[in-house]
Formats: sequence, structure tokens, C-alpha cells
Amino acid sequence: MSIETNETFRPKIVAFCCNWCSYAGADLAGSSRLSYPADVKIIRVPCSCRVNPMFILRAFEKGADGVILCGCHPGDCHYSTGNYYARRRMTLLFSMLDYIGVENGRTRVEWVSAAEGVKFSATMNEFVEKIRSLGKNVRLGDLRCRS
Amino acid sequence: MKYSYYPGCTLTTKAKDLDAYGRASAQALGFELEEIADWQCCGGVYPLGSDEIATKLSSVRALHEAREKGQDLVTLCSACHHVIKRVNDDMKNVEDIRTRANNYMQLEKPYAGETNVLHFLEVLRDRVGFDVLKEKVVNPLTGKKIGAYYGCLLLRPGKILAFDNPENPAIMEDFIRAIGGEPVVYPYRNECCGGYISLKEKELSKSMCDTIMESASGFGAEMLITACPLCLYNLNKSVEEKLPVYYFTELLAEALGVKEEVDRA
Amino acid sequence: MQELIKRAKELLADGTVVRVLGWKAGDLPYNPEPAYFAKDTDFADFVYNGFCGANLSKYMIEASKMEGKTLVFLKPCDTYSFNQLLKEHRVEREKAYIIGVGCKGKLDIEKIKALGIKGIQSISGAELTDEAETLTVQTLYGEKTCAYKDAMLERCHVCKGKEHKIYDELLLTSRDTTDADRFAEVARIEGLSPEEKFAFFQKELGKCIRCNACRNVCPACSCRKCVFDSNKFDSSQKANADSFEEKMFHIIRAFHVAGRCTDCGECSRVCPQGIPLHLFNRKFIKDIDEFYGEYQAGEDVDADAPLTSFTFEDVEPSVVSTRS
Amino acid sequence: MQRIGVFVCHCGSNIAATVDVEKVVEIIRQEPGVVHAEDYQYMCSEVGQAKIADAIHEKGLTGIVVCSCSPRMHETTFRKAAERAGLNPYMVEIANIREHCSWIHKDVEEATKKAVILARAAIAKVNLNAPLKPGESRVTKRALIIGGGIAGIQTALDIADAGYEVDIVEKTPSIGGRMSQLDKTFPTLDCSACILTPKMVEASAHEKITIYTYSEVEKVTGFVGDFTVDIRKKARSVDMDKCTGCGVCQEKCPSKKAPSEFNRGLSNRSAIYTPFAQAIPNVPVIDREHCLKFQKGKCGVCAKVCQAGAIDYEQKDEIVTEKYGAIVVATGFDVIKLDNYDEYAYSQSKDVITSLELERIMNAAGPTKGHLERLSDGKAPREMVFIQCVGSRCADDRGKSYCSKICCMYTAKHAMLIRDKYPDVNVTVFYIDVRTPGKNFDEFYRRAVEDFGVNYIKGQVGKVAPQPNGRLLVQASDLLDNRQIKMEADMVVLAAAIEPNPDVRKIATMLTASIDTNNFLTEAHAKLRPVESPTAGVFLSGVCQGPKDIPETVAQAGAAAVKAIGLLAKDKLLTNPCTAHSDELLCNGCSTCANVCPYGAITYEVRQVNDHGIREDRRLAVVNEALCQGCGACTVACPSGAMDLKGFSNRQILAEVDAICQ
Amino acid sequence: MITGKKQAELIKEISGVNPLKCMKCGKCSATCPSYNEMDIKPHQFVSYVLNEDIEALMQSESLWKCLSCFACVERCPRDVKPGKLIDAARQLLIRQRGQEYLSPDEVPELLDPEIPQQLLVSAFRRYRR
Repeated sequence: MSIETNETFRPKIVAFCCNWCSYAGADLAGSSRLSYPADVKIIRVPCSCRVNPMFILRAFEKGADGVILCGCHPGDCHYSTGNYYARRRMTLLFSMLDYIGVENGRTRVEWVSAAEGVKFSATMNEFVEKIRSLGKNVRLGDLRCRS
Repeated sequence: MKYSYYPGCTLTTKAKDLDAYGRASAQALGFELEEIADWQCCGGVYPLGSDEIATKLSSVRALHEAREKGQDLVTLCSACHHVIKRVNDDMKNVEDIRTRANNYMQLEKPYAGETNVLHFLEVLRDRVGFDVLKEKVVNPLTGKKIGAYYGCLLLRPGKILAFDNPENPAIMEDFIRAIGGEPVVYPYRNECCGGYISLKEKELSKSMCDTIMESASGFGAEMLITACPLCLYNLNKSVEEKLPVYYFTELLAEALGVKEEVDRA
Repeated sequence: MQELIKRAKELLADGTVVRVLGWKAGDLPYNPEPAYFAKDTDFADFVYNGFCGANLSKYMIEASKMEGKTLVFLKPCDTYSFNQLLKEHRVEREKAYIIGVGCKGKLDIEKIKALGIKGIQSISGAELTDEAETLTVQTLYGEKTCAYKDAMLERCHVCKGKEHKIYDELLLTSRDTTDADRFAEVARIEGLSPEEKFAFFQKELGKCIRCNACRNVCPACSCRKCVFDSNKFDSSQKANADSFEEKMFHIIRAFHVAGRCTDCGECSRVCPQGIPLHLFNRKFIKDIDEFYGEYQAGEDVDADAPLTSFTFEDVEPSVVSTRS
Repeated sequence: MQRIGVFVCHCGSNIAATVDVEKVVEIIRQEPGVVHAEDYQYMCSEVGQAKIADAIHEKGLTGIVVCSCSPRMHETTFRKAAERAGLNPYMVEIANIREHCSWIHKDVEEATKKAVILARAAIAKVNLNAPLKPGESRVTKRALIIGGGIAGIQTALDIADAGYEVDIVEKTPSIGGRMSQLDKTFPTLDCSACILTPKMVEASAHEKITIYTYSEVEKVTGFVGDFTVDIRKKARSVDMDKCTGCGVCQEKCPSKKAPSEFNRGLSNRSAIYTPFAQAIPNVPVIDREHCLKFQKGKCGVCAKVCQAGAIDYEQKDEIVTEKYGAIVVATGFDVIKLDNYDEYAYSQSKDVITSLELERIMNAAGPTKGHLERLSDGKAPREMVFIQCVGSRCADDRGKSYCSKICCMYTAKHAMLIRDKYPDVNVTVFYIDVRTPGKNFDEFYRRAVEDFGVNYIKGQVGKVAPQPNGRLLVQASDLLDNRQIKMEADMVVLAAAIEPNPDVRKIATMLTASIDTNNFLTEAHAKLRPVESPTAGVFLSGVCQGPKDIPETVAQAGAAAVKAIGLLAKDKLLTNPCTAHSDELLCNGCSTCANVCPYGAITYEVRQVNDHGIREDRRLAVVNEALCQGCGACTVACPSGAMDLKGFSNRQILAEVDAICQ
Repeated sequence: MITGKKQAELIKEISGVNPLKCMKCGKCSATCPSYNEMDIKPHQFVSYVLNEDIEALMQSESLWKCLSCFACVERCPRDVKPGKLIDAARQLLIRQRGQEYLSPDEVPELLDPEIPQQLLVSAFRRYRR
């Protein structure tokens, strides 16, 4: 058993969650005991628009295998417009990563409201599954592409 | 303007009129119906089961051929229209059906609902325009009180067919106005005539048609028009308050002055 | 060229401007460089020919801080950069007297060399008054010729047009040099498999020596202090920051200028390693056009920039994996 | 380097059952900067908090990490504890090892490992924390109420009675709202006007209340305690000060073909009009669209007959700018449009009406002077059918997903009143469920059935078909008898769903208050803060928050008033110190940040800076800390990284990233 | 032996209908033109599927009385589409047992000279595999 666990790939996954909706959604997932793998670690930010693409690239450079950004649903941002900016920024960033040949499943944006504990948990399970299937992040560690 | 045209089984046999008047009217209105090669029967009813593929393929073939020609696909029969439009919607929006149908068909370029399916009436409304049609009418049916009978297949499910307001449609009434007649609106114009049930349960469909006829004549209709051979058949079986029932293309041909030509031929 | 000098001298003489920003001859026949001219005598080595690709807009940031007005010569594409800087309050319109100069396409010496023309002593046919159809090159090995078009910079083949977006007056006429699809190469790469894409960029970016020429020449990279040079994004250990910087430099730089880059092509022009850096910027431009509607930075000073605006119906980031 | 203390909470067994807290303490103790680490049963208890205070004093801690439940739960608790012990409260960070760890993981080893990582991330962050001090902002002691229905009036009266100035902005020419259109009210059957009119009068006479009718909120800036609002007073074309309300102008107005909004278009009114007799203010408005003077250039009858000389055709819209400390939204509702329900023939037959239209028909001041009659031919009905849930409880996009809540009760009321006044009229109600939770509500419904003989049939109606004889054929199912019913009726009344007033979207955007998918305003907490919007200083009153009947609306209006009063009673407010700020040496002055700021908190000024000895004037971004809400949009937009966010700085977040990815 | 549970699953799969969305308003039954001919009424189909009582459903006359006129589908406020459920039950029956409602021998006596092809085609689709 323990040998198997050692051999199983355990990805490092960073989840940026906005304070108002998604972090609360994650709390609800917790209080509803909706489990998802411990590979996911959450960083609280005030709003999805606080997430600088540099944070995401930094996570990958430091060895993350997947990064997910969760924010309020469009139209529900606590700051009214933050997630709209985040949506554009992340769309362009993800498209660029795809363009240079990085697996686009390693990045994801999901809108999770404070009431969506089920969705939060389901999303994280799905995302971890995806990252496990992609395996260890090699390409994003060094975007000079000097592997 | 050229359209791919899917006549369907009945229009080449029992409902030849519907077809011939339609083609002649199209010509008079300056568009052409180009019959697609090797069309196969649509099956008459849309296969509701989400796991049925084979019964959807004949529609996909027709749709695919129209796409290859870069044309919209026009139908005249309500049933063909219903089936083909819904299969097209499946091909566009239901991944499972699209994948399996394409696997079966082995087309060069998979078909994914690219073709626009139009009913002849939609061509008149959206492409020709009822105002243009009105100008081309030479024998207006002035004074004729005509009830439009839509039935179910043209209108429902409203979201997929996107033909007209399913509960309060106007396209046939506007058509009647365009050819100079006076439309009679009655509430049962979108209730079912009984459809295929008339094969075995003749009384049931008769009673449904009676209700429709009564409602239409009660509101003053002198005749009914329809776009469906089966509706026509069933309505003609009605016993009470029997009103004459015509295909809308027949009245169209008459209004455009091409009916005699067709009748001679 | 003589018209430019004449007009510059007039404007200096009547006090409209106190200095002129133009190009002066370099040590080789094909490397003129940006320079200020203040006195009549300075103009001896003023040049304006096919090799004056350098975009002078960025120099106007410094010039805007100086006393008095500066006369600046801007080619049509340069005016986009100037406009963008104006939008970002980096240059002052009142401090600039803009002469929009004509352009028949700028030349790429690497392309001439690639045509097998070596030992270059002088080049003629590159003046704006010339037909600009053929270049005649005197070399150690005799006279060689090549078609002007074949020696043009990549960016001129996808020229944004011969119209100046901002100017006080115009001199010399331009020629339309567009004969290629601006996004063809980006689209080609998009069509590759992830492995091929990665291999392509690995090969190109592997050449980077972090000389910062791209950053220094870029009119959009006009920050007083680059994020890579500040400690705002460090985690206190400089060593880490260095490796982060090393690994992510070009992507981050491209993102920082996304929506602001006018696609002036200077980054690729100055890269000593010949990395096609414009392919990053153009990818963003292509995406922005496709996702949010066509947008050309520097075209309209008052337009909303794509990354500082939004619509409620914007595409979701998942579009990246779902689009065909 | 900070001197950090780490406190790991067991939360009884909530955490300790899955996370080996002692082990966490043991590992974390070794982290650089950590000078104290301990675990305790309940860190949030008195004793737990005392442990934090003790460690601060004894070990000279400069930073605290509490590994416990969600910061949304107890961050404030621990910050206050630290503050009492003399530490800046913003030197506390929480590692959420309950909701994000122990509650969702089963394996102890795994959960413990994760808890350690989360603690490390918090330590990394707190290492870079700096003491923050909340700013102060003043409170303007005046409230704005948007909407002058019963909700708005009640809130206004309660706030005004507490001694604060209140302004009501009402879009239509009179206050009163939907309630003024009702005939009787359930469950007591009082006349609506009889109980509403006194409140309207009281509001208009209250010395602390100013009413802006025929006015709309145009622009809102500012923040809690200090909103600045532009109110557009639409041109009334009548001088409010001169008009005596004699009504002659309305009588003489030759243009009498405008549909009466008050009567739901069932009757016409003159172009110069007051919506109803008890209108407040009793000053008419000229509806310029229907006025001959405005449309054709001639007429002017009203000006001629007005003895007071109050008619002013030249009047223009006027913008009033006022400051407010609190804003209450009370924009109410309308019934949905029935375009999607043509199977009920609403648009085809005049005798198919909505319940609100019936309300007008039953009202003595209504289009039929209170006589129940068919609008098609004026005949008295013999057979009436009510259809419930038209557009409510829908899963498709034709209607609304929610229960409109009031229909069951008002239909019972209508049925009862009709049976009472016209005993020979048969009344049939087709219902799906009869929902009557409320004091005396079910008794009321039962009375309709038992005492008044209203025929309730469980089953929805499928189609209403107008018949050639002028009657309406209703085709329905009776689910309990398992039969299909076809019956002829003379009138059909549809209980159409209610929806928030469409204007609420615009208002919510102006207030940066959030709304749900049904356009209802979202409350700050569904259970514990039901009358507050998540936007500080904005409160919710009435149906704009969700379907409500009158007693509930009045109760909620009072609750919203109390919350507003609680705010207005303060002289100063503390502001969130986690605001953006710009490094003047890095700032380009490019304005990119200002373009994304939703609060207009960033302005620019030219200032001399000393950049390593170089003195020059630079254009620099300046953040107004009172306006900044700390979203951070600007920090990412800033190309040079000059803009940063206190409490969530780039370096802090990167430190967390690094700690997690280690 | 296929269990009721399995059959119910199949019906849900074939029809794509989620019977749990039904709020039992009865609008389908109110609107059905064949209502009086049916032994199991349209609104009851949902309960039969939920109760996994598929045998009874498949014995029902109603399968052959539905006209596929989609009135119930169009008007259902809960997007349940009872018509699709009925059709799925019918298909299940035809597929599993070859229990056709129409045999070719019957056809001649049902014919009259005016019957359109469409009628025969539709009836065959509905009544037979």
C-alpha cells in the first residue's frame, strides 16, 4: 500500500480563490464535508482581478503542476467588475500558454459562488484528476523552453 | 436564388399538388427549388429516442448534400420539415448524436449542423418577404375568409423549430393577407389533428378534427389551408361542419396566376 | 532627405523647435542611429533612407522632459507608437512637432546578407527619392543587386498602411508595401501540435542571451523601472527572482505590453539573435481581435484598451481548450 | 525578520480528529522566524485568546499565525485579541486548516501534511505583513430611499422618526407604489387605500422627509457614510409651488387617450394627470408624449384654465445633487409580461386578465367603477376561472424559477370577494399547490373554500381557447379526480409571476450592489444579514430583495431602517486599511490603473519626486483610501508594478505561492 | 430478467428526461388531446418511471395513443417533456420484445385510397420496430 502511494503522482495544485464568493464556496464545501484531494492548496485573494499572471507563472516555475483561479460568477463580483478583467487576462494568458505548447489543462478558471460548495468540490476533483492524467509539469517550469 | 429542395415521399405521390404548386409559385417569385439527388424518406416522425441514429441518417444525408452545395434546404411538407430541422439541431448541438452519426456516415468533412433548414413559408416570410409577395399577386383572393391550420409539427417544440410563436403564430395569417385573403384566427389552429393515429383509431382523430373544424367555422372561416398532407387527409375525414381544406401552395399558385398552368400540366 | 534637412533647419531658425530628433549615419552604410540635431552644422551626417527603421517615438519620452519643442520625424508605423505613448501620458503633445515622413518599406540587412551579398561597402537605391525597386550593393567582390522587396523587414510586408495617425505636417510620399498576411505565421504555429509548438519556441527562445535589447527598444516597455528590475515581485531572495525572470521573461514581457503593443516590430528588428519576438505580441493581438473585436493600439487615443475594458458576454478562458 | 507565534487549534475534534495538531506544532516550531508554537483545544475561547496575548507579551511576538477555522469565521476575533495585547491587528494571518483541510480529508497523514503547508504559507505571508491602520471617514446624517412604495415609505418614516433626514426618490408622479393599486388586502380584507393613504400623508408631512416624485437616481459615487447622488427631477411641466391641486386642468385637457398606468392600461387618462385621486403630491404631470401642446405645438388649454398659473411648458429636467450616509433600495416589483404564455390567450382575449388588472376592476376608482364585468362586452360574468402559477416555478426560460409567494393568498381574497359580492358567480381556482404560510393565512384560504364555496381544483390549465360565442373554453386537468376538464368561463384571471422592477439592474450597477439571476438584490447573508446588501451602506427593503406580502414588506422595511439608523448614528466609520497604493518611484502616470478602478478611487497629480537624486515633476497615481475598496484590479493592470495592495501585496502572495510549491 | 430499476434507467437515458424535475402540476394532462383515450395519464408517466413500475407502463394503452404532438413538451413549465418519456417506454417495449402494435397483415384493411404515404410511414415508425 505505502509503496503504491509513493509511486502515485501527487500533483501540486494552487487554487486562487476570491474572498467573497469562491473562498466562501470552499468553506461551504468544507462545512458540507465534500472532499477533494489534499493536493489542492488555496490562496485567498480579495478578488479574482487581484491575480497577476505573474503569480501563476511563478507557481509553475516553483513546481506547481496546475493552477486554478476561482472567482464570483460574472455579474456577481463583490467589486462589480473585477472578474470581468480577470476573465480577459486569463483568457489571453491561457491562450498564450497553449500557443507555446503548454498543455492547456494545467490552467483553469471557474466561477464559484458562496453557495456552490458542491461545485467547488466537484471542480477540484475534476481538476486534480485532469492534472494527474497530464502528469508532472515539465514544460511550464521554464518558459524559455530550455528543457 | 437557388435552394436545395427536399420534397419527401408524399409530395411525389398523394400530395403532388402541394409540390407542383409550390414549384410553380417559386418560379413566379424568382427563386428556384433544386431537388436534391437521391433523397430518402425522412421517416415521417422525428425519432425522439436520444440513442437512435439510423432513423436520423436520411435527414443527415439531405442536410449534408445541401451543405456541399452551399445552399439552404427548403421543405414543403410539415413532417419532413419537422424531422429534418430537429435532426439538424441534434447534429449541431448534441455531441453524442453528432459523433455517432458522423462515425456511421464517414463523410469527408463531418456534418455538424451547418445547413440552414427553411420551410417554404419561411422562405416567403424571411427571404422573399410578404410585402414583395403581395406585389406579385395577380389574382388576390379578396374577400375569402381563410383559416390557417398549423397543426403541431410546424410549431413545436418552439425552441428548436424557431418557426413562429408556438402558441400564437402569425406566419400563415400574414401569408393569407399577402395573397389578398382575410385570415380567420381561431384557437384550435395549433392543436393536433390526430396525425398517424388515424390509421388505427379513426374515431379519435375524427373527433379532434371536428373540434378544429367547429372552432374555425365558428369564427367565420370559409376554408382552411395547411402545409401537411396528413393534416389535409385527417381534416377531410371530419364529418361535422366540413370546410374545404387546401394546401397553402394551391392558393399561392392561384394568387400568383400560375395555378392553371400547373393544372394543365 | 534634403527636404527633411531644409525643413528642419527652417523650424530651428524660426524658433518653432529647439532641437530635431532624427537619424544620423552610422559607422556602416546600413546602420544609421537615432540622434538629436540642434545646430545647422549637426546636419552633416543626417540621413533618412531605407535603413532608418528605428522608431523614434520612445525617445520623445525623454524629449518631453526637455525645455522647448522637439521636431521628430515619424514614419507611418511610428505614429501608432507615439499615439499609444500619448494615451499613457508618457509623452507630451505640446512638446513635439511631428513631421510625418514618407516610407517605402524599411530594409533588413540580415536579409541582404542572407541573399549571399557579403563584404558590403556601400548601398544605393535605398533613398526615399529612389524608385525603391532595386538595391545596388558595392561589395568587396564587385557590384551586386537585389530586389528592394526581398530585402524588406518582415514588418513592412504586413504594413499597417501609409497613413500617419498623428502629425503636424507631412513630407515625402509613402508606398504601400503590404503583400503578406500579418497573422499567417501565428496561425501556422497555432495549427501545430503542442509538441511541435513547444519545439519551435524552445529553439527560438533558447537563443536568447537576455541582452534586453528588445525591452530597451520597445516603445511600450517604457516603464521608469521595469518590474524585472524592481523588488516588487521578489520573494526576498534575489537568486529566486533571477531564475523566475530568466524563465518567464518573454511571456511576461509580452503580457505586459498586450493591448498596448502597436506591433511596430522593433523587438524583432533589434534582436541580435534573430528571435521572431513579434510572434508573441501578434499572438495577443490576434486573440484580442478574435475574442474582443479588432483593436489596433495607437490608432485611436480615446479608444478603450482591451485589457482595461470588458463586455458582459466576453468569452470564458475555457475557449482556449474548446476552440477548434 | 518577524518574531512569529503559531497557534494551532484543535477545534475540539473538528480539526484534531484528522490533523495531528501536535505534529504540526512540532514541525512548524522549526520554521525560520517562528519563535513560539503551541496548540490548544479552542483557540477562539477566552483561554485560547489569552494564550495568544500571553505569548505576545512574553516572547515579544510581532506576527501571529492562527491555524484554525476559516478566516471568514474568526479572523476578526483573533485580530481583536492581538490588538488588545498591543499588536497591530493586521499582523495576524489565519491558516484555514478546518474547512480547507480537516473537514474534507480523511487520511491523517495527508491532512497533517497539508496543514503544515498551509501554516507555512501563512507564515511566509505574515513575514511580509506590515502594521496597517484603518482610516476614518465621516458619516453624512441623511438617508436616501429609492422607491416610494409601502416599503420605501415605511423605511423613510422609521428613519425620520429616529431624527435623521430622509429623501425619497420615486420614479412615478406619486408615491404609493403597487399597494395603492390594490383594492383590498389579505388576510383581513381592509381597504388598501384606507391603510396606505395615512402613511403617505404622514410621509409627506414629516419635517425630516423630502419627497422627490417623478424623479430618478442618475448617478451614485462615494461609499458608505459618504455617498454623493445625482437625482434627476424630470420636468413636470407644472410648478409644484404654485399648483393648488384643483384638478381643473385634468378635466379640461382635450387629450384623453393616454393609457392609464395606474389602471394597468384598462382605462385612459388625460395628458396632464395625477395617477390617482389620493396622489401625493397632489400635483399633476404633463405626459409630453400625449400632450397636444408638445406634440402638435398648439392647445395650451391647461395653462389657460389654471388659475394659479402653475403650468410651465418650458420646465426642464433638473439635477439635484445630495450627500447621503446610507441608501435604502425599495424599488419593488411588477408582474411579468405574459408574451410567453399565449396558450392562455392573454393577448388574444380582453377577458383574460392578470390578478393586478382584476384588482383595478374590483376597485371603485378603477376602469369599471368597481363593477365586476367583462372588458370585452361589459357583461357580468357567471363563471370565473383563476389560474395559479403563471410564470412562477418554471424550469424553462419562459418564466421564473421562484414561487411568487403572494398569489395563493390574493387569489383566495379575490375569489372570496367575488363570491361575497356576486353570489351567483361561480369561481373555480386551478392550483398546483396552495401555499399559505403566514398568520391566519390558511384559515383565510379555508374560509374561501368552506364559507364562500370557491371551487379549488388541483391541476394546471393547459389551454384557454376563446370560443365563437364569446366565452372562454378552459382545458385543465383535475389531478385528484384524474380527469380532464373542459369548461366554459366568462373571465379568466391569471396569477402572473412577479419580478423585480426592471430598473433595479441599473440601480444595482450604480450602487455596485449585486443581484441574483432573477434580478433580486442579493443580501449580505441569506439568513443573518437579510436586509443589508453586500455593499456597505446599502440596505434592502421590500420585494426588491425577494417576493413578499405587505406585512412582511413592512417588517423588513422597519428592519432596513434600523440598520440604516445604526449607521447614521455613528459620527465616524473606520475604513478597510487593505487599500491600493502606488510607489511613486515606479509609477509611470500612465492612467491604466484608473481605467480599471470601479470606484474612481485613483486620480493623478503632478508632483516633484526625488528619484535617487534626480528631482523631477512627475504625473503620479494617487489612491483615495476612503474610496478604495481593495479589489486589486489596478495592481495587475499596472505595467510597472508600482501599484500594490496592502494586506495582499505582490510579495506576500508570491511568498504564499512559493511556500505552497516548495 | 431486466429489473424495473434498470428499465427505468433505460427510459431516462433514451428520453433524456429527468423525471425528478416534475412538480406535478398536471399541465401535460390538461393539454393532451388523447387524454381520454389513455389509461395512464401523461402526468402519471413520471410517477411510473420514478416508482420503477415499468412493466405496467409498457402494458399501457397510452403508449399507442400519444400523437407526438408535443403540446405537453411545449407547455411543460418544468422542462420535463412527458411526451419523450412515453416515446421512450414505447421504444423499450418494441425493442425488447418485438411487440409491434401494427402487423403488416392488418394494413390492407386499414387503407383507403386517399391515405397519404406520410401516414403509413409515420405509423410504421411509431408502431413497429
